[in-house]
Amino acid sequence: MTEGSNVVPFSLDDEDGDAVERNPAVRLHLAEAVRMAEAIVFASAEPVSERQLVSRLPEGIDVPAAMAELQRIYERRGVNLVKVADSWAFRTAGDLAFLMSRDTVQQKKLSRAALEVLSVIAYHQPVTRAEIEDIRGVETSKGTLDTLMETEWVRMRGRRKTPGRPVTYGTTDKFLDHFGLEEIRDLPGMEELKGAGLLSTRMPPGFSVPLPPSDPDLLTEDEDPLTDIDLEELGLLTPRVTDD
Amino acid sequence: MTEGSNVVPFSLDDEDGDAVERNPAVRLHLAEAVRMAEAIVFASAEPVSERQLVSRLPEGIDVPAAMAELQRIYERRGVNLVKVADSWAFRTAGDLAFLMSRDTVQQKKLSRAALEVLSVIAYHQPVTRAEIEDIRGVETSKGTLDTLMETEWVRMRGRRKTPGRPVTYGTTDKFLDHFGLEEIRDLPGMEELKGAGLLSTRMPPGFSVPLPPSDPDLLTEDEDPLTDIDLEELGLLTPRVTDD
Amino acid sequence: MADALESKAQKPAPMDRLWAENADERMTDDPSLVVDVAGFEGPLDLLLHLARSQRVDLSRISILALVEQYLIFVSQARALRLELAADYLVMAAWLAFLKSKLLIPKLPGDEGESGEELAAVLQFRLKRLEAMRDAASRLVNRNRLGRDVFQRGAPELVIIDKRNEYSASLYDLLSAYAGQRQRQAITNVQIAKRGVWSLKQARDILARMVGELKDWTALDHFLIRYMTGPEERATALASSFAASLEMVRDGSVEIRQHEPFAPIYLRERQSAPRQTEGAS
Repeated sequence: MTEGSNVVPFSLDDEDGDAVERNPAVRLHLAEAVRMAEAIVFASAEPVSERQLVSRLPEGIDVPAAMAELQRIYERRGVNLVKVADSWAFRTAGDLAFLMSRDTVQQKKLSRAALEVLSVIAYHQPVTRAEIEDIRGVETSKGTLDTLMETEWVRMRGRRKTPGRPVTYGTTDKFLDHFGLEEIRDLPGMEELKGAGLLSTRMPPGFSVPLPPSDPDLLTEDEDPLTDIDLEELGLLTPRVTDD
Repeated sequence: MTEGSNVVPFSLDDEDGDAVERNPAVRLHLAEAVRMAEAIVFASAEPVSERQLVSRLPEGIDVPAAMAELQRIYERRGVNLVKVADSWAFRTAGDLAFLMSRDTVQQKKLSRAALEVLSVIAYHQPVTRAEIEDIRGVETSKGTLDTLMETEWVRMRGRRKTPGRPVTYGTTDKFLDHFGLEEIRDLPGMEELKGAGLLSTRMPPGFSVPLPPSDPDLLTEDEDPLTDIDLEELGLLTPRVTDD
Repeated sequence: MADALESKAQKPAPMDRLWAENADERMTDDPSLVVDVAGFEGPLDLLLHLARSQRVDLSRISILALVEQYLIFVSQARALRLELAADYLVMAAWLAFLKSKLLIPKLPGDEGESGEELAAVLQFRLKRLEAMRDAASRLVNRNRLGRDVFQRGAPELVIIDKRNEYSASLYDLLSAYAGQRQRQAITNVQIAKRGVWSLKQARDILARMVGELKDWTALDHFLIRYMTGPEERATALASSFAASLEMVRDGSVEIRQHEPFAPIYLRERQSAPRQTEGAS
């Protein structure tokens, strides 16, 4: 934006009188030093000491004067330049601190295990917990499935029509939304995973990546819908109070 | 320092005429919004989306106007306000690179092949692996695309509506941020290359092999609608509180 | 224009400097390039390099001269017995075809593109590749975040509430999927049964059989009965031979062989110890 601009144009307020140098060349020099100090303090992870500033700014700069000027510039802004012991740092203006606590969402990364289970559910849906275990070769902790349910990317779809009637899992519309997929079939197939270098080109014969169902909302023939009673059992619905 | 000061003292430049509201109450209101936006964006290392600003600033604020004003204020400072896709971020001024380079964390250098693939993806997006191969005249190794996706500069965008539905690749907001671009159209030489017909995957006229249309904008029609999805990062940054 | 290209051909382009330090890496992490004689990225890259040496605008290069140069390059490489990747040879064949088309004027009845049309295609591809090269170099020479331009070093974190919002990219998801499927597939392969006879197994088998061996018997003869398949033959022989030597040592069997590679005979030890031969 200001690339290559060496002219320093922002005005030093003359009304402040004494502190500001009258000699234009010296003023220009100081103004450029102020810009430099501003960038250095901004980019630093720690408060920057006056000594560090002296060593990084051009020689002959009156660092205290430059910092005083910078502090003045930021005095009434949304961000202030503050001095902490002998060092300088930018901080949000005190009266705007409320803005910093308004954001109440914690960004969490999914654990490796959760990502793996999620991806198995996405590709192999409808899939039961035992089947997930079979594909992954490790047991799935309850916490992992709970986390995935909390993301609202995974849902219980129904029950498999096999002994024990295990619950089947699948993905939700939120899942599609989050990962930018129009439909579940847009998940890359085996060839594309290979092409992207995610899967070795030399997989054992018989290895395949399933094509997810075209309409994941429809129950398959070997699935029963979840009933209210199922939901109660799974703790997803509060038991109905029967009046006695 | 400015704790508790609710008066907004910094001057809006009247010379800018039309853009600046004459009504003092409105001006005060906008000026305070500018301070707030400044605090929010300054506090974050990552770009802050316009949507997030809308949700965090008082209702009824003209966010684009406030950001334009803030950008103007920082235009010639040591720190600039830059736009990255639909987000805003403060970055040190480009002309101070000489001063800042000592802060550089050693970055992994991209191989020549990776760099070339990156620019092919950037300029030709959405582009499939076969098209990248056609342009470079050599197969893209699996590791190269993988490396680029790891940098988070490149992502899978969608699938081309052609037989085999190949995955299309494009760049991310992180790419824009890293290279200091507001949008893809700002890529160096983009207009000239387009004008010279060099961004087409099609061969010159008279060569009648059926290939995708020459206008890169038309290519998106060849893609599944998931091309239109917002860059995932943006969706993640913005709290979804109001969405449900 | 010609001047600009000339200087480009003489001193290394900005990208070359940038790439120079990666030259070694390329060879290792990109197996398809190993046979790449002079570090070219495929035939098109080589052609572009040759075209640049003509020191004129790409629109004005002589395609015929370029084709000649390429064909000479390939024949020299072969004379030096350098192995060229198939891509280069395919290109050579195509260029030879192009050359013949360019030399022989198109006849009215000819099917397909004329030599000029094919040459234009080649020219277009070279221009496009060169444009991408230049673009890449302009791109990487921009002010880059974390190198020339910096973000706030000490971001101020917002106060966090209990609500969690999870994030993961499609790439995270796909690599998690591919990674575990691959791991599983490979683990399965390793688990597949391996037909190895342990020394102990072989010895147990021999010990159980030793009572039956009143007379000299070829080792293979009775081992065959225990072999479940030809793939186990080698390991069964090796293990049981080693086991039989042990049994000779502790005096439970006798062993003999007439000459190297001849059948090995075994029998239960007779009351009077006998000399054993050729068991080494």
